[in-house]
Amino acid sequence: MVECPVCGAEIEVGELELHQIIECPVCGAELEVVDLDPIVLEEVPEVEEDWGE
Amino acid sequence: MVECPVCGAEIEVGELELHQIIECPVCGAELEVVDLDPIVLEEVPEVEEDWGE
Amino acid sequence: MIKAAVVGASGYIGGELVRLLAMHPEVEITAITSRRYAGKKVHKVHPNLRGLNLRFTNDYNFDADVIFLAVPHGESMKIIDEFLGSAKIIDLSADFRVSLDLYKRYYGEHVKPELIDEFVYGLPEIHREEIKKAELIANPGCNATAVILALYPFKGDVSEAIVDLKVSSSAGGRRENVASIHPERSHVVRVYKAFHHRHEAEVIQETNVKAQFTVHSVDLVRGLLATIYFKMETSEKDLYKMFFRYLKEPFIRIVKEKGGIQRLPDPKYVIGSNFVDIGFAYDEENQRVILFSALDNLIKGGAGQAVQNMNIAFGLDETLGLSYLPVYPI
Amino acid sequence: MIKAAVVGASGYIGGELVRLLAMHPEVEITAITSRRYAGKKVHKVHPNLRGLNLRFTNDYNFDADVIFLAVPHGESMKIIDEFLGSAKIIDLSADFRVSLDLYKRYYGEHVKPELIDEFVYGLPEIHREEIKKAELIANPGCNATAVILALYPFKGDVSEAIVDLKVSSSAGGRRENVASIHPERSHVVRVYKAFHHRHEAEVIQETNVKAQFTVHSVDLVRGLLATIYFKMETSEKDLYKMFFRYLKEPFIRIVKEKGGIQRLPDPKYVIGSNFVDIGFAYDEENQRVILFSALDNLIKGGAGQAVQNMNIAFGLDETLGLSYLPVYPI
Amino acid sequence: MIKAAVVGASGYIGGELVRLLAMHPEVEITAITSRRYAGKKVHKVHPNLRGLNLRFTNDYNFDADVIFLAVPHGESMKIIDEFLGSAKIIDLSADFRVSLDLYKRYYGEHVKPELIDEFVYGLPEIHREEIKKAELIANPGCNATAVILALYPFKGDVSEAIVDLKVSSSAGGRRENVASIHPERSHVVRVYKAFHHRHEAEVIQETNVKAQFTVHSVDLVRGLLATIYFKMETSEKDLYKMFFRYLKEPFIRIVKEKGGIQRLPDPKYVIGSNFVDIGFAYDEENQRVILFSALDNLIKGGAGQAVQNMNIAFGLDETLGLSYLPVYPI
Amino acid sequence: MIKAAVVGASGYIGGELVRLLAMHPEVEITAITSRRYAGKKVHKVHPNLRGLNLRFTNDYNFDADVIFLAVPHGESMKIIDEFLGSAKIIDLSADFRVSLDLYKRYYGEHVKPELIDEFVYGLPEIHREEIKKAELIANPGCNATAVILALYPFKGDVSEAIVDLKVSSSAGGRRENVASIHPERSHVVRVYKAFHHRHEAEVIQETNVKAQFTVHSVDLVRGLLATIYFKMETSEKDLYKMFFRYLKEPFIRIVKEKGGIQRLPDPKYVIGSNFVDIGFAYDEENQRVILFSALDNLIKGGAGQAVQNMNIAFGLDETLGLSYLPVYPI
Ligand SMILES: NC(=O)c1ccc[n+]([C@@H]2O[C@H](COP(=O)([O-])OP(=O)(O)OC[C@H]3O[C@@H](n4cnc5c(N)ncnc54)[C@H](OP(=O)(O)O)[C@@H]3O)[C@@H](O)[C@H]2O)c1
Ligand SMILES: NC(=O)c1ccc[n+]([C@@H]2O[C@H](COP(=O)([O-])OP(=O)(O)OC[C@H]3O[C@@H](n4cnc5c(N)ncnc54)[C@H](OP(=O)(O)O)[C@@H]3O)[C@@H](O)[C@H]2O)c1
Ligand SMILES: NC(=O)c1ccc[n+]([C@@H]2O[C@H](COP(=O)([O-])OP(=O)(O)OC[C@H]3O[C@@H](n4cnc5c(N)ncnc54)[C@H](OP(=O)(O)O)[C@@H]3O)[C@@H](O)[C@H]2O)c1
Ligand SMILES: NC(=O)c1ccc[n+]([C@@H]2O[C@H](COP(=O)([O-])OP(=O)(O)OC[C@H]3O[C@@H](n4cnc5c(N)ncnc54)[C@H](OP(=O)(O)O)[C@@H]3O)[C@@H](O)[C@H]2O)c1
Ligand SMILES: [Zn+2]
Ligand SMILES: [Zn+2]
Repeated sequence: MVECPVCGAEIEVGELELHQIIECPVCGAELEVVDLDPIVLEEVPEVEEDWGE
Repeated sequence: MVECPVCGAEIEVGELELHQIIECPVCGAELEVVDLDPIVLEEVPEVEEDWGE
Repeated sequence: MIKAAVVGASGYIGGELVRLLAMHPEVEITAITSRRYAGKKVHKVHPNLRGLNLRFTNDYNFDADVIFLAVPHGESMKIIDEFLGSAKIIDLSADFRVSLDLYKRYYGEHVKPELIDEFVYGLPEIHREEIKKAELIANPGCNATAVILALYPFKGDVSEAIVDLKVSSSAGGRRENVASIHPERSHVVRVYKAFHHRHEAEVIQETNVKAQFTVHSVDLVRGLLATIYFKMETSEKDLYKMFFRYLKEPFIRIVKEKGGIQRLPDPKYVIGSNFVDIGFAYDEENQRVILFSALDNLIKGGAGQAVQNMNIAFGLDETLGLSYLPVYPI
Repeated sequence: MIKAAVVGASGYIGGELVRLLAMHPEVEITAITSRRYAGKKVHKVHPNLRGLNLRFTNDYNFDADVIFLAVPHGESMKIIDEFLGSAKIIDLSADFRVSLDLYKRYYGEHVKPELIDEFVYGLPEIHREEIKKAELIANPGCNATAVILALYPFKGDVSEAIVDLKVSSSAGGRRENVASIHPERSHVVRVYKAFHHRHEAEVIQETNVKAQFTVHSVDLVRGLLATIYFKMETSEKDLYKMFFRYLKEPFIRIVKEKGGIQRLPDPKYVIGSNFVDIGFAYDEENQRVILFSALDNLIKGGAGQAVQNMNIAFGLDETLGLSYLPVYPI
Repeated sequence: MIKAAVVGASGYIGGELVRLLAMHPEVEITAITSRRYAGKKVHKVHPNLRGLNLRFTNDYNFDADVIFLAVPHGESMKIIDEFLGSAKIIDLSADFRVSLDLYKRYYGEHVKPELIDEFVYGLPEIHREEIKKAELIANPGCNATAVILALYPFKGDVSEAIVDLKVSSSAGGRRENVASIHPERSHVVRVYKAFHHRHEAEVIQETNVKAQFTVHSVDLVRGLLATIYFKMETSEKDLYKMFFRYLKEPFIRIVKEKGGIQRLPDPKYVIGSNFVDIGFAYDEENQRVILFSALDNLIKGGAGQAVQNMNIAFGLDETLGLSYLPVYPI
Repeated sequence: MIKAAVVGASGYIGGELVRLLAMHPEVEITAITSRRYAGKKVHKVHPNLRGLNLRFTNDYNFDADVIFLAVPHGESMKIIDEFLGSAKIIDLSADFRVSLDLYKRYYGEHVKPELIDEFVYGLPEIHREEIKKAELIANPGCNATAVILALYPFKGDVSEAIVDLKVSSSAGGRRENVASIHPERSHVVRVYKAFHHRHEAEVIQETNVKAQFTVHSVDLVRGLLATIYFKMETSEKDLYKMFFRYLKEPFIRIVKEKGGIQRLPDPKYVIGSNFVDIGFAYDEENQRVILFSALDNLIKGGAGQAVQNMNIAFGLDETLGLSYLPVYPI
């Protein structure tokens, strides 16, 4: 069980590899495994598209 | 069996009274019984609404 | 300054007349009438006109050199006696546009048949000389203007045509009607009239073409497009030549591009202006000519053309107060 | 099969009820009423429903297990005696939604005050247990549903909020009115109500938040968006947690994307469905929470929620006949 | 359960297929493909589908009983080898709809000419029996479906017709293009194709009528109306009879009312459904028949018809997962 | 005659500048630039301008008294050196509107910081005197113009406000983008920016109000409405007085009616004009002031205001070439 850094949900995770991308089942955020011991997740940055208005 | 004067379909009708209004099951027209022997049906006039364009 | 009065100023054509006349350099508005809104400021009905110091009246005792009748068809002929003789009259209704014969065929009984012949049909591109001297002008219908101007070069060569029209909601006037409320009237392609539309009468009269109109209401507030179909052995080049006659017309633009996305007329390109845009295509395989004609129904199809007629009838430059470029995108 | 009757079936909510009930696997429609269209086929008013063999009646002597009242507010309380006791009643008007006190403050006099307390407020996400046993259900308003569901997690923590609403034309019903005709109602952002909108009453009652509604009519036929503002010291993460309570709700979707063009709720994404989409943002600099709540006013804001209430009150699966995915693009 | 895959699922037809298949009681979606969005959740492109647990892939190694190809025309024939033999294929592009001859005349070179004859033209109302046994189905074009179904009863009696089409923006697909951005594409009646539109080919093949299409883009997101004109000596009554053949068709409705405001087909009345509404008028004076045919281009004009074909080809009830009543008003 | 050049004339602001300048009695257009369309006639991009004899160029070697820069923000500062000194410059981008500090907070790095202080902020109602003498004018943003003019009377009295904006698609420019295509951008109430919108910077600078903008894209091509909320102890009467200062302003109208359907500002009433309409309401119960401010983003929000600035800077009557009444209904 790890806490999602975006929404705070407790996520069940299996075996993880460093730099693996997982998705939070609650908020849908894409999370990168940046450390394994203990497990640290970080949100993958995504750009807000700007269509200019 | 009477012919619908609007769409020409053969309509099954039961007992009819003079001036009764029936509806053609095929084209949906409202039909008035204007004669009984033999049965003569006539379409009930309806106005086309005009919203002016 | 020409003194102008607008009868039926609370409607859409009336409102557009007030807008154009208020910006016209040679016009002073002396009266705007409405029965429902008498006493109210003009912006209570036409919120765009806030700032104009005008109030509706229902008193017809006004001082005017020109009177625009912007009332529904059938109403003009009932009230025209009030105004006859006092000023030039430009009637925007259908009451005096066509011969008694055609009127009866398309509208029914006429209560002022004796007046019909005294009216000039106010399509400047065809009747300019008569308009110059006219006291009574019958302003053409919006659909009719678009179709006649497109078909006129073919007068004599073509005897029948199919006219598929796409029209906007303002053509129906500012009237309550459940068919016109926004949830019902938005996002439609509604067959308003499958055939025998009244404006056919004007086309027959002016071009001798038996045009069959099929009119569709589309989701526009302003503007219309007429797509016109007829058989003819010709070529694109010859079609170009047919329209040369319009080269000097200030309010007709021929629209025919080879490339790009905007090759042919679209009402979107004339909104807010007095232009009618006309284009054409020739389907050689089927020997069919296809004409496209677009205008703003409230301007070239109504109030703008009425002002154009006024300019001509009063000896002013025909384009005065009308040289607005269309607003785009809109 | 549940026998259902729709009173006021010629209106927009009535039409949507007929549509949903006709597709519902456990319902048989036994009567649809209209005074104006009595005797006419349903498709004369609702052209989408062509093919259904239903005719309007004005005879209230029908056989039903559940009766939906889809008449204007103020009318339900006048006619309800006709139906009391004969069936479960789901009233879609505002007549029995709020306490007498709030009713007087926002609407005025009530002619059936003694009945108010017998009604359950039909917002399933909050009152599911009471609805299960209810005989009389007051279906929430469309704006109120959107706002209450967004604010409910903050009940107790927030005392006031600004609610800026953007609503569609079908919310006004199928009624003639010059303000609603297409030329006037298209392309607007019209201030329909600057403050003290009646749906505030339901929000106060259900969330204890003094919400100030400012309602704008926009160019949509269906759907609405509520944008809700209030001050609060919190964080995005904590806001997520507030909404965890909705994770199991079949008709609530939390919409909050980091990237892409569709990051937050938009009525466009729920049309044709019973979903309410809720999203949020936190402006840390101003310590302001911004909530967004979108729904289809005729479904989750009206007829769909009424069917959801019926399902619950009759012990059916709550989602029966309501699991339609939104239609997109539209 | 039928296992279904959608290739080109990020487009509008693809999205609609996913929506319909996800609600279909006998289907399980096993793959949805996109090159641009591989790895993303389906709701990143189709926000209505939030809640479906589906992700785009670009791996064609999936397990399916039926594969829908929803890629642009010209692309299907390039990728079809990947899928041949593994499943029934329903191709929504134009690649296999018409004979090689017609293809060359309207499209150009074909890279898989040998496959054309193996495809059945998937218009159930005409080719139901062949579809039952088909492995390869070419789903008709949206305009073609509307026109063929209206003209089919006249096959043999009519040799040419004018077809004036009014089409929505979703027909152009989910593609960037300056001509399609909102400021340019709103409020248009734009001549998209003056004549020789590609869908004429299908009409010629299926009805032997040399139809001349003139296609106008109008301000709709979904839906189309075809107005069809031809000369014929007949009567209203005889026209009714022509359409008796469709009385038992589950997805064809004949729309022809005498009164009211909604007398003839309008795309507004079929949105969200698999219906095609057909109506007619007879202009006796001009001996001209006018047909009107309306449908939702993404459903009966595309994804819905494809599902109908799937139902037939797999021996299911033809209407399964397709009996949605149109959403109205919208 | 003033010689005017428009750089970036193929965009929406550029096109509107050409339209207004072509009708301006004291202006001659000497150059219109575009890189993409160099050599093409102006009507290939702006179909409304058919008839103007103008061609795009990409040669900056033109003769002009005033140069309008209508290029995207970030681009003006890159190309401005080409033009400095040769003519008065009116920049419509955001590059020189705010102090370097604010610029960094809202936009990022600036490549011409030394020029910022030489620019006058071109909001005539506030900076008329400085504009008279200005060589370099930074034309305000469209949202900023609406909000600043509404809030300016409260400068000093109000420290923070919520600004809920409803904006049209032309505000996004004439650029391809899948988010902007018609099927995606129609019928939306899309949250474009939940908070921290860039135009906040101008509001802070000009009014000292910490405004929090939440910007929604709505289904309009032109126009915007800002709804502004803040707490204040006041009264309707006092609010009227706050706006007395604008009584003589030619382009500000105070819109506040008791009855009727059009009581408060709506972008629909200003389209095609240089007006900004401002209205207000006071919710006594909540002690909240609500301001409404509407304008045409391409005119008072862009090109019209730029022409107004030109008029002032060249000593002309401020309203010259700008006195167009709005087009309505539209
Ligand atoms: N809309 C178009 O696109 C268009 C284009 C070309 C020509 N036309 C023609 O222009 C005329 C006006 O059309 P519209 O669209 O502006 O209609 P509208 O919006 O319905 O306006 C009609 C006006 O006439 C007034 N009116 C009605 N009956 C009257 C009567 N008996 N006496 C005096 N005033 C009366 C009404 O004012 P009160 O009720 O307030 O007195 C209203 O101001 C019609 O004849 C129409 O055919 C319209
Ligand atoms: N529209 C929405 O988005 C929405 C959402 C949630 C709740 N609601 C509520 O739902 C109710 C209906 O709204 P609507 O938008 O459908 O209104 P509507 O379109 O105006 O329909 C009203 C219906 O009520 C009938 N009716 C009116 N007075 C009646 C009376 N005294 N006795 C019997 N029938 C009567 C009318 O039928 P005839 O005149 O033909 O008899 C019509 O069918 C309202 O209370 C409304 O507040 C509406
Ligand atoms: N729109 C209509 O109303 C309609 C109606 C009937 C039939 N159709 C036909 O249906 C087909 C799809 O139309 P649409 O409107 O949905 O178009 P669209 O929105 O442009 O979608 C096209 C889809 O095809 C995919 N694609 C393009 N090239 C591909 C390739 N070489 N290999 C694999 N995938 C490819 C695209 O996905 P990625 O780029 O993400 O891979 C996208 O998902 C067309 O053939 C059209 O003629 C359309
Ligand atoms: N749209 C509005 O409502 C609005 C309102 C107020 C202010 N503004 C501001 O006005 C400016 C223009 O906006 P818009 O909406 O008109 O944008 P647009 O439609 O995208 O037009 C941008 C124009 O700039 C040209 N351009 C782009 N990069 C250039 C460069 N590096 N050098 C020379 N020309 C370049 C483009 O022409 P080519 O690519 O053809 O050369 C095009 O003509 C922007 O700064 C915007 O913020 C816009
Ligand atoms: Zn999470
Ligand atoms: Zn019949």
